[in-house]
Amino acid sequence: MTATRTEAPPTGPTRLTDADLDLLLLIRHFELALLDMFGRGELHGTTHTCLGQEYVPVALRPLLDDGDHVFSNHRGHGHYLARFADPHGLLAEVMGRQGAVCHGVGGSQHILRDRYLSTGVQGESAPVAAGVALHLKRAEPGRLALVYVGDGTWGEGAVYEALNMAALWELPLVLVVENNGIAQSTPTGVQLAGSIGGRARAFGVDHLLVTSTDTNTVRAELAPVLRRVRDRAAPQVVELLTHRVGPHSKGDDSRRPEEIGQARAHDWYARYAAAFPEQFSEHDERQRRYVADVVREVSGRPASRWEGIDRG
Amino acid sequence: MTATRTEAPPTGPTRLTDADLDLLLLIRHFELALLDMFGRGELHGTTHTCLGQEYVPVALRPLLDDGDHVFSNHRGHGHYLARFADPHGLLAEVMGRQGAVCHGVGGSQHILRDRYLSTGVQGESAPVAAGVALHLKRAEPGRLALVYVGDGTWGEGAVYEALNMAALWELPLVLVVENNGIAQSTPTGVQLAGSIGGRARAFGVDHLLVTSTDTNTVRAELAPVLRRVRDRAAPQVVELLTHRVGPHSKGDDSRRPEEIGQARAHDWYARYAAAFPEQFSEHDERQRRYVADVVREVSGRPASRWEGIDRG
Amino acid sequence: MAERVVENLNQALHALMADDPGLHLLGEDLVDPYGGAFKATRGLSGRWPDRVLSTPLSEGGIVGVAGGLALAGQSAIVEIMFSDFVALAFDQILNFASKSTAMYGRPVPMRLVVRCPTGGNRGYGPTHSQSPQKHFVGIPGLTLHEVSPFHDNHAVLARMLASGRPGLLFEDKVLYTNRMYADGVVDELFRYDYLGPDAGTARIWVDDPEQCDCVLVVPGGLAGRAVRVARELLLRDDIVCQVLVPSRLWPLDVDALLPSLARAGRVVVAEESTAGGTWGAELAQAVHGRLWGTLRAPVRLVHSADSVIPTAAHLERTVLVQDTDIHRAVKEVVSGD
Amino acid sequence: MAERVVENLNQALHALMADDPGLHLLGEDLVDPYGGAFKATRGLSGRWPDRVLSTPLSEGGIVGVAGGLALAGQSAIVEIMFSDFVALAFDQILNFASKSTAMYGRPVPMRLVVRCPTGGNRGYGPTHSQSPQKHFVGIPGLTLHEVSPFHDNHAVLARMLASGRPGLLFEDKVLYTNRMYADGVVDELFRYDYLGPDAGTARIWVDDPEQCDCVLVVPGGLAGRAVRVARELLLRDDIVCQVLVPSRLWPLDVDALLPSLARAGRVVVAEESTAGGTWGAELAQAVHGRLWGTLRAPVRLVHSADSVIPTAAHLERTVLVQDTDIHRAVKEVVSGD
Ligand SMILES: Cc1ncc(C[n+]2csc(CCOP(=O)(O)OP(=O)(O)O)c2C)c(N)n1
Ligand SMILES: Cc1ncc(C[n+]2csc(CCOP(=O)(O)OP(=O)(O)O)c2C)c(N)n1
Ligand SMILES: [Mg+2]
Ligand SMILES: [Mg+2]
Repeated sequence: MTATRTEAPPTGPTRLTDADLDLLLLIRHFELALLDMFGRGELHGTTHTCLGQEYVPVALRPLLDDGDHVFSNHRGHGHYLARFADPHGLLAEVMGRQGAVCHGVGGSQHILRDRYLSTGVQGESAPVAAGVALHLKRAEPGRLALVYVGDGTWGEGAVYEALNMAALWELPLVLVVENNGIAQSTPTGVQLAGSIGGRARAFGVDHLLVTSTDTNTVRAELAPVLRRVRDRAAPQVVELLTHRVGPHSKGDDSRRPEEIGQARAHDWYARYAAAFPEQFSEHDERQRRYVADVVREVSGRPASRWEGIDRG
Repeated sequence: MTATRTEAPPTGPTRLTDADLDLLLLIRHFELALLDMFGRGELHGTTHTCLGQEYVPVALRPLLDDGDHVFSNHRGHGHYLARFADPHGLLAEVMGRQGAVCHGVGGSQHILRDRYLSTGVQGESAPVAAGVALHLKRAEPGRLALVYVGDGTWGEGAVYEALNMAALWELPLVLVVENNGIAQSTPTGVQLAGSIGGRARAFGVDHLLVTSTDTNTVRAELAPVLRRVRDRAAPQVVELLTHRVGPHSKGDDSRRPEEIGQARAHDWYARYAAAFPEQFSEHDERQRRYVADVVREVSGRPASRWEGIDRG
Repeated sequence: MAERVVENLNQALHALMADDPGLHLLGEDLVDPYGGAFKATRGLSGRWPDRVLSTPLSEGGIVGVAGGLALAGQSAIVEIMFSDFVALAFDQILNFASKSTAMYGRPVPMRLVVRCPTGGNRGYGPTHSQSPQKHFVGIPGLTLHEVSPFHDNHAVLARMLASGRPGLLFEDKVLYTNRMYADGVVDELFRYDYLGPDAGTARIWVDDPEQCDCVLVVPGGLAGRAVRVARELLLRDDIVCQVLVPSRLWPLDVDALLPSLARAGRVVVAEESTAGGTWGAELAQAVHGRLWGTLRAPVRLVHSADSVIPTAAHLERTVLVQDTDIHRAVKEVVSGD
Repeated sequence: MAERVVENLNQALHALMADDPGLHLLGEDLVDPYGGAFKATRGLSGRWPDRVLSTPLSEGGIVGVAGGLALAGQSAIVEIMFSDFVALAFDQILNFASKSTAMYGRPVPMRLVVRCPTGGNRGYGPTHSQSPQKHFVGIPGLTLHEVSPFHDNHAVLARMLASGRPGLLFEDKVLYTNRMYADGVVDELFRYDYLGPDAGTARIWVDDPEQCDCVLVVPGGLAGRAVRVARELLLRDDIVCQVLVPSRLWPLDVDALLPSLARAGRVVVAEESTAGGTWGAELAQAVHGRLWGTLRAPVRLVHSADSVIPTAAHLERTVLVQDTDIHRAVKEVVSGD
């Protein structure tokens, strides 16, 4: 009745390019820095970090071009950084400082930049992305709309309304499901009946399950699938079994220690460090320092301004 | 990409009990009388007749008991008559005359009587029925909640939210899908991607496809399925391939003549008449006259009253 | 005789589709030969099959798709078959389409109109007869308009789309089969002209537009009824009542109304919505604030009862606002001082 | 010191669950050890695992399930994690739960409460900070309440359920961590008591409950802020301001408020909602109609700007209603005549 998770021990990581490793580590240290700042009371509001899931947008990065639309969700810092490599703009947004991508109005989970959009209501973006894909199919064939959703978000009816229309109208829509086995505090098994794969296929939509957390492997599995979406203009669901290493937002992790340990055991970070210690430690140190610089620099900026514009 | 319909020529009907035949014909003549009255401008508002689909609730009738909850929809006259054999109360409701089941407030598509409820917003009843099933499972094990939905209603996200919860919580919920190949004017193939069977199974919900329009056969196929729902307390989807012989509501049939002919070819009415002419003509005449009496009697009643009650 | 309102609307959609290759129409059962439940979209899918789409039953999803088209720089008009079902799209309207115009820190144009066949008096029953305008008043970024027999739908829709703000267009279902008014003439007694920018508010008057005993403000769906009442008031009660019909319900253009209201000093606002949190209450609040000391009586609201809307005609009448209710309210306000 | 508001709410839920074996709680992440996003449901699932259900993310569906439980004669309380998402349940609330109480021609009790953590000032951003009360005003059959530090949540919830009408309970998210008031004492200056049936409206006053320069009416979420402003007005401006906090926002119990309002002749209504179609406008309309000629000034409304609610604290402040806005409004109304 409930979704099963493949919990085979992860296979060893492959060696990443320096650029990929840098991007992974940039995201990691960015998220750690945020939690750190929250812990010290330097941040206001809330945030959802993607610790453990960084490799998903990094694997996708070279498979997308600027003409593709990306729809992100609450857990979107990695999605943003993989697209724009702009930790200053994002941190400024989270902190409400000058240079913020959205002037501090949107904050962590409401970001619009070029063809990248995130918003905070789960599932709402799926039909919106279908609408964008409808336009792309006609006006810019070969381009696609990609939506990141979590496993929990498959509870929302909007997802099925979107899948149905995307399948009927053969839209170039990709749903990237970051199935981290949990929604806030609720394990997937008690909030999702059947399976995501079955749900996609029930609408005539192809589904690919990706269990690796190795950036190279994931990318290699995704590449032909995205190419097919572009060629055929048909929707696709890609489900990645991934692991949320951190809390849902800040400090609200009510999982048992074993469960958190399970997630940690799948974390690419420690495993990559063990497999490629030299490359890792050099880049890790570099990104840690880079992020520390970003934090220092952005923290020194004045408050963002939001003026003279149409406020509603 | 689109749902396929089995359009094999219907197999010959089997002989029905007089009681079943009477009920079928009661519904048939009731619906014909309504269209007739609308045609003569004697009815106000709108109505959706179940011409061609009468056998679905008739087949289900002895499989349900008064403790089961039934949720009907816009096309609900057959559902109501199969449960209560009360054409007077229903016609009075449609006409707004005294003795109306709901005092003329609800009209054709908003009816509540004992454990029978219909309402006019497609899909909305699915989660409601799941809630009722949650109660039944605990308080009255062995009883079930049954929801009639059309194929088009599978466009609504609410259906999936309900399916998911029903499967997770193992609720005695039966979705009876009257798949008549059309939603108002839109063929199923252009509004429903994949298949209803696939959608049910994707949520871990069993699905039964019934293609016969013979009341005995349909009942025999449904009986073990409903028994299983009662025994196991698990949801079930039953999909009946059926045929809308009349217009969507009144006079709004924009199908091509061949399409209407197709639907007619599957109509149990003419086929039963041909197979069992004597039994048929006797009962047909009797029900026709009965309904004519009902129309005459109810038309003579004064307007319904709705007073002294909490109006909202 | 002038065309019917639904024909005017249909022609407006034809003209907009012809002019804007980026405009899409979405909704249930829109395509020919059905042409929509109220036939407003007749003939469109034949001309533009790619841009006129019959959708599945998915009100929330359709408005979401339209929001996506708007986000991608296109324009979209959605038909919700009965405005009661726009409840299913409340999230997409409130939290996506309207929010997106501003929540990213800079203006984002969203050219999106949701058409909502509205109101009762057709015996469709409690879930097919509502007037949900009031539930959408005060959503930042959203505009509300209502079809009226005085306002050309092409101009209204073109302006709504050009504004770059998502909007709802309420369309009284009984009004569809009424005639548009033309050439400034209502009948042998009443004339009309327009007030405010974009001729946004129609003003219907007898003899002298600057003189009346009372002003009756109504949304488009009540325009015909208001004119009928004004005529009766004149002929039966010798009361001169001016009628104002703003095309845009929200944001309110109170400035356009104030001179008339101030001159009359007596104001009635009538609408079909059931009681509570009505559009009229919002309008009254603006008027009370601006014309305190000038008004001779508080703004009087007329609306349907606080009740579900029954199906049977004789019961529906007891709930929905009637001409006699409006008539009585005007008489009371006029004779009250 | 009195308990925190969220503790009072949590205790209320414990007591209601203990008393009514037919009561169910449904919502996302309700069960322990998480106990809900705002911890209002802590400790409940341990005691009643069968009746406290963490649900999938399905706001519409959950309210539908709760409607089904209510229809079957049970009671249900739903938690919507952020009230912004109640938009997804608009159809179930408007067209099922509320309609069912009356549209079948006879009263059908629906014991259903939807709890909605509401409001801003926590930096959660445009889709997690709204005050959607106004969108639900005037739905026949539905009642609206708001949590206040003066109203015991057990009494409020018990009454809502017993009424047999579905209701929404709005819960200001900042208020959760504030203290309840107790024993009729606010501080060394202010006292409180109750007006109307069921002690529905809290009245906060200084010196003499029958004497004041102005009455400030607020929903529960603003109660603490209103008291703070009243204190400042007294100490800094020598203005005596009485505060009224009705627990039920809709239907309005205007009768309970009228004597106070009539005595003062000056009324300010403050709420956090953004501009337009506000609860205050509805209240003002009722007051203008009833106290025309008695009021010394039109009812003054204070609310947030007509804007999305930004995330960053320094921007959020520019949009959301501030103590200074309320303060200024009272001063203006008092000095205006
Ligand atoms: C419509 C809606 N309901 C509830 C929430 C609150 N919420 C934010 S994230 C979340 C859990 C989402 O789970 P999942 O989709 O698995 O994503 P994950 O957090 O695991 O990345 C919830 C309940 C929301 N943002 N939107
Ligand atoms: C939410 C909602 N959207 C639209 C409608 C209008 N409507 C009534 S019946 C119908 C078609 C339903 O098709 P289907 O579910 O296949 O049932 P059928 O009419 O074929 O029996 C539509 C669009 C509605 N009643 N509710
Ligand atoms: Mg998850
Ligand atoms: Mg159908």
